[in-house]
Amino acid sequence: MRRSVLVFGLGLAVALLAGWVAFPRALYVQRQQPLEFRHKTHAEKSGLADCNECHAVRDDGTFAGIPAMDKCAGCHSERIGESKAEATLVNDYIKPGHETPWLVYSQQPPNVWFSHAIHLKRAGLNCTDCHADYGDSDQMKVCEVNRISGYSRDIWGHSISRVHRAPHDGMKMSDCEDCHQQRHVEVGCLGCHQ
Amino acid sequence: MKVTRRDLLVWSAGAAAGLMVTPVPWKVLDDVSIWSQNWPWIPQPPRGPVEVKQSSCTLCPNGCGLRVRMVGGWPVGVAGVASHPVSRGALCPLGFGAHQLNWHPQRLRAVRHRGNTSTWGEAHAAFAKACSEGPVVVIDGWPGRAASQVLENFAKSRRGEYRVVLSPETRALLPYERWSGAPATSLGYDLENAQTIVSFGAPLLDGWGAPGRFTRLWAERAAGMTDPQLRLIQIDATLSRTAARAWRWAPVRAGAEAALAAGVARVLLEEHLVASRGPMPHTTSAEAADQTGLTADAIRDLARTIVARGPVVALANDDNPAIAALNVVLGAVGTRGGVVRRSKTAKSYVAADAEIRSARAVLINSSVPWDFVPRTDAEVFRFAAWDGGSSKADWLLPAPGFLEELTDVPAAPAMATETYAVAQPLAKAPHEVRSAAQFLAGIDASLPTAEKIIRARCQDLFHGRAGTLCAQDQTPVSKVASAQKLEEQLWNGAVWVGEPFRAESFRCELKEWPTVAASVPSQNWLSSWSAPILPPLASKVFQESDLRERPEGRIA
Amino acid sequence: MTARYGMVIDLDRCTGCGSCMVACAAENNVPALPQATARTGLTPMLVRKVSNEMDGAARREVFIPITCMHCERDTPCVSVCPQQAVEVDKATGIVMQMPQRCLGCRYCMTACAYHARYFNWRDPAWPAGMEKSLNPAVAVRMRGVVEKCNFCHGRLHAAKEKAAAAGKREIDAADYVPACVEACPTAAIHFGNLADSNDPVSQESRSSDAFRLLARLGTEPKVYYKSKEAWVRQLAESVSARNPEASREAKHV
Amino acid sequence: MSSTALPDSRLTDGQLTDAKWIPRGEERTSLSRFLLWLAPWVVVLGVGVYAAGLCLYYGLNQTNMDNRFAFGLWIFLDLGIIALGAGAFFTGFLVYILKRTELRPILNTAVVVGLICYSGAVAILMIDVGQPLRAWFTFWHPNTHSMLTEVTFCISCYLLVLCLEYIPIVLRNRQLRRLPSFLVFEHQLHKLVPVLAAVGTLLSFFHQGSLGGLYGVLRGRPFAYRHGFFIWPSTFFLFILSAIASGPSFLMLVTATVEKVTGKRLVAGEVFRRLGFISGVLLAIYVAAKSIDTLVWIDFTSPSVGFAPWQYYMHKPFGLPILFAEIVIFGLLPAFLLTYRRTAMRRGWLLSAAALACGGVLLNRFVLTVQTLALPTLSFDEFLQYTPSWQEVASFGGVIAYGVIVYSLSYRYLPLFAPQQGDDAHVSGH
Repeated sequence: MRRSVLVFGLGLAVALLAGWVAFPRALYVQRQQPLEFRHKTHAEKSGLADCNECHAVRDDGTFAGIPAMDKCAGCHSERIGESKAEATLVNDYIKPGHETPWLVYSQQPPNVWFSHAIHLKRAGLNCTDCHADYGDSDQMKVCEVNRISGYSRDIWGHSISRVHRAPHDGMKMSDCEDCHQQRHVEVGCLGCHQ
Repeated sequence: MKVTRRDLLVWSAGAAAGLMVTPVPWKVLDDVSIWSQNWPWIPQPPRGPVEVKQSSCTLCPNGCGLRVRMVGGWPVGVAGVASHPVSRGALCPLGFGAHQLNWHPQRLRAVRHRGNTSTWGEAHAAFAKACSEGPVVVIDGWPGRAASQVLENFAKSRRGEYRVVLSPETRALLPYERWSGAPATSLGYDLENAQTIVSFGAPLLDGWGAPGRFTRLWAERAAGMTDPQLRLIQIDATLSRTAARAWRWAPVRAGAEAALAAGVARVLLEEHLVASRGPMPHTTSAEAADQTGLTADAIRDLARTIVARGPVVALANDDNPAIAALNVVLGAVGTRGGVVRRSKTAKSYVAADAEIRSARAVLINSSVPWDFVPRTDAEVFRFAAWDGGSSKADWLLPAPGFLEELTDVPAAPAMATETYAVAQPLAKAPHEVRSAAQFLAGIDASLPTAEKIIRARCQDLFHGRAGTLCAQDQTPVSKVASAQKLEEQLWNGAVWVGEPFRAESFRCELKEWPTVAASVPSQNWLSSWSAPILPPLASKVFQESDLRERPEGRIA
Repeated sequence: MTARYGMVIDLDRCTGCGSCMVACAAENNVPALPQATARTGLTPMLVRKVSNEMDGAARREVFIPITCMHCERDTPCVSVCPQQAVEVDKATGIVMQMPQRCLGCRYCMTACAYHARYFNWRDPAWPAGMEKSLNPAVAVRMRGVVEKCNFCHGRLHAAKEKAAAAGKREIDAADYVPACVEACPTAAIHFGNLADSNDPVSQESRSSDAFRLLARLGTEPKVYYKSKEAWVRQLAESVSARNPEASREAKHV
Repeated sequence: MSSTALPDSRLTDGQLTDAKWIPRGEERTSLSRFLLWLAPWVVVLGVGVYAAGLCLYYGLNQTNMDNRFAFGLWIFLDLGIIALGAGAFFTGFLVYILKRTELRPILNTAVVVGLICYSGAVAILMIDVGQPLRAWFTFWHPNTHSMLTEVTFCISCYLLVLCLEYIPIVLRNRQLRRLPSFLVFEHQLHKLVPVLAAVGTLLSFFHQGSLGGLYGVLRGRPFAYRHGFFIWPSTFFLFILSAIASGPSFLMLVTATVEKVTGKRLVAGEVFRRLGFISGVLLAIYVAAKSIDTLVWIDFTSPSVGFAPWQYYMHKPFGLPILFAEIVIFGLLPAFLLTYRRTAMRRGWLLSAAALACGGVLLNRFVLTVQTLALPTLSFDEFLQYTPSWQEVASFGGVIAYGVIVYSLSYRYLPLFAPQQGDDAHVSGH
């Protein structure tokens, strides 16, 4: 009987270890950004302190997202500095006129309609409310992509159990719903889906 | 220690129990359903900023105004332009799916020579050789454009012939050209001022002319009214789409339109219901009744109804001279609300469907997808964006597709006023593609480019000081600052509209009631959709519903 | 803002051209599959040809555009859906269908008296490259889910976003016009807020010529029709209520 | 399998044999004959699984269902076999709650038949939905107003109950009994069975009802729409009644078929008559209720939404005869035959009547699922036809083959009809 308990416990322990430690690592594939971009450097050195200067809401209310290459070319038409990333930027993207294939951490699937204009202008939210202080970061995060669903890990959030999360960790539908509930903003399914 | 089977079982039980309290089963369940919501083989729409541009539809010579939504340099949707003076915001069902045509599986992407893939170089050599050996006939699917002028210049310079494919609306005007000398392409119907319209099978509400022109008029002045301001009387053998919505429908035997026109004309003349003195038809009332299947009384009532409220005009669906003669009797030629001449400068063309003899080669420029097969033994060079399959051509040359080339848009067939618009290219043409004008420029370097001709035409319009520029608001040309400004506005979707109709000396001399050769029922290609290539979404209307008959000869 | 969006379709104006059907399909990224038929196709907007069943000169025909009627009361499809993939939006009255939630049981299709719901029997597909012509405002559905008219909800999104960018709470009515309404060459389809008694569409819906299909089911559909012809207005009722003596033979035996 | 089955002991050593798995004291045919019996069913099952695989891989375009006929053969099958499977819960209810111990001999068969019907129905449902990978959303985002939610929850739970009821039967297998822990487990589970029967009864009542409600709530389909009590339309109650009326009849038919095939008398004739009587009485009540319901629907429900009932019956083959058949031929007639002493005493009459009763419930489910969808609602609709595709039929056949196989295996290796108590005494020597 004691042996049975031991063997049972062993099986339990192995499963727990595999499920809580190995599985989250195996589930996500890690992807590097094509370029090394520093938000902090840009905010400090080029005076682009306001997110809106690059990630603007257009006049028709749509969100520009990551700026196109011509915005970068405004300053980086020739190399500034000697870093390798700088050389890649200028030689591989700006000069041939290719857009940089940035990986977007907070990319929602095509069936989601999220309006930055409404959340910023009408609800008065700040960028940091959802994106934390990523705008002050000194390094690009590794982009982790779920092998099954193809979603960025930032959608589920870093914590695999989704307990004790930071308020801006996770952009799942339930996170949107929680915030809407707190603010008593009721929208139907197609309020956020398309 | 020996591991027994029992140990394995117990271990598995422990592992299974443990797994249930890890995220594995639950997260996998969740991720798998998310995967099913974003299956990688389901196409995704493009992302990016949306731009809205204006252009003109080039599917047929009516040139309806287009508002095009673009993402990433590609059209993602089209809509009508409400301020467009001709189409007035409307498009036909084919137009609404036209932005997908360039991706049609039948899109022609390489030069084809008798079923084999060839090159532009070989096509060029073959055509140059043919030109040196004998006369060349050039057939234009859409006359009056800048590109048409290039084609015509080329044909003339080679002592060849320039012929055009006439739209069904223009064909119906051919009798007036024969009787008055005014080219059919310069004639039109002043529908806007008519109060009674008798349509002999013309599909007025179903693909006749620019859809917005008559349907909007009808919707405003006739639809749902018991005593409409605009009386539409439809003569049709069966309850057509137009007949179903017309104020009155007269069912006649198929092919008896001429007899009915003669019968009506006889009543009008005998009862002095008309002021003019046209020729008396030979057909007696009894004969007319017999041929049409209507009673003599019904024909008399119809004649009286027709003239009850003028101006009145009769429309034919083919070049049936009896209906033109009826208009002469009705006094509806050269008058307000009748058949009018909108332009003094338009030329008379040779229709392309006549047989082509003693030509070395035939070059067809059919920038529209409609299929046209010439009657000829000569070597045929056909420019087409889509491989219609049925077109008998020795050479199939890939032409720019929908909104892929700059073109100007002359007045739509059967319009009462002159108009001019420019269709700016909005979609990137595949690099294998060349227009006929570009091809001919390779043979004859002295030919002007279409762009140059358009610029010259804009300058002519500016210096003419006549007409109005219609965009969101209307500006008389005399108030436009410069020719460049005018050109710019046309590029952005404005339409130049000529002076409205003024009664002028356009007369048809008709001594005798015309004899009608056996009437060939003509199909209006805009209403029958008898084209091998249609926008894929058009199948909603005839395949995924019973709204229309499946068009014949269509390639799936 | 609480609106009750609805339509009034003037059947006397409908010429059955089908522009609304194509415009709807283009706007909503509805595929045109070669295998699709009238019974397996996807036509969120469907124009049906109906006659008075007479022959000769007495024959009359009318074209009836059928779309989701956006039933306001006891909405049949909403109550039956097992997993809340259908709902009546509180703010707009639009009956919303969420394909990503749908499990494809098709119970809602059997519940709908108007047959205005369509199942994706196949995976959507477009010829190579044509995906570049899809409308970015609408997600493509996958096979195995039900779809229907959402009153071009993507356009409502755009209007809302535009209003928000301009600092306004209410959308400009001119910014929110469904594709079929915009496409109709005779302006037969009118779209507006039925809850606003000043809205022309609301007024039109109360005219004596206006009617709703199968109104006696009590589901309060928000798509109205109108016609001056009595026989057309009678099409609203069931066969029995329309013509009790008639014994319409079944077309298929 | 035939009456001339060879006793296991005659099998020579070295030959393939499953003798030691066969319940003690029971005679079963040779393994090779048993496998021969199974072979065709395995083929049918194989084709069914292939067809189902096609539907899952390529989607439901493999079926002949369409936008107007959104439900087809499969829903009819689901509703039909779940109604027939009602014998499982109802027998449990009779034995454990109402203490009708004379029905105990068929209890095991009832559980196996129930399990087969319910698991078969769930399997078909999983193919029938377009997105089975998302079917669990019903548990996560349930719409409590939907009859289908009720059905899904109750059927899943009841299937679990049936599995729990089936486990003790499986554990009574001769070889499995040798494991002491299994014996303890079985004993404990066995104590639970009355509780399970009670839970199963409750769950079954609800989902049989909500399967009826499924159609009764369809306001947009006046042919199916019914007024009701509280939130349940009248079909809710009619379905419960018709299911418990036909369930015992179906058990009787299954047992009689097994007796025929094996050539053995498995249960006493008295059990059949008892089942028949219960079935007959309930059927009579059902027919009465159904007639009242039909009258109410014809006179009030349907006209109140603008539909005259005659219009439902003018499309062939769905004329009035079908209503007559449902109520008289498949209702009153078997009810009479099952309860009238002189016919009930005759096995032939009894079984024919049971077959009619089962046919009646199937006809009722067919009318409600298929006729409802075939009938026009809009005045310009047409009456529609639908013919199932081979994939639909094959999946259907696969479920039936699955049922036969599971039952055959259960019968061969488990003591389905053996006395419950003291069966240890029946040790036959080797």
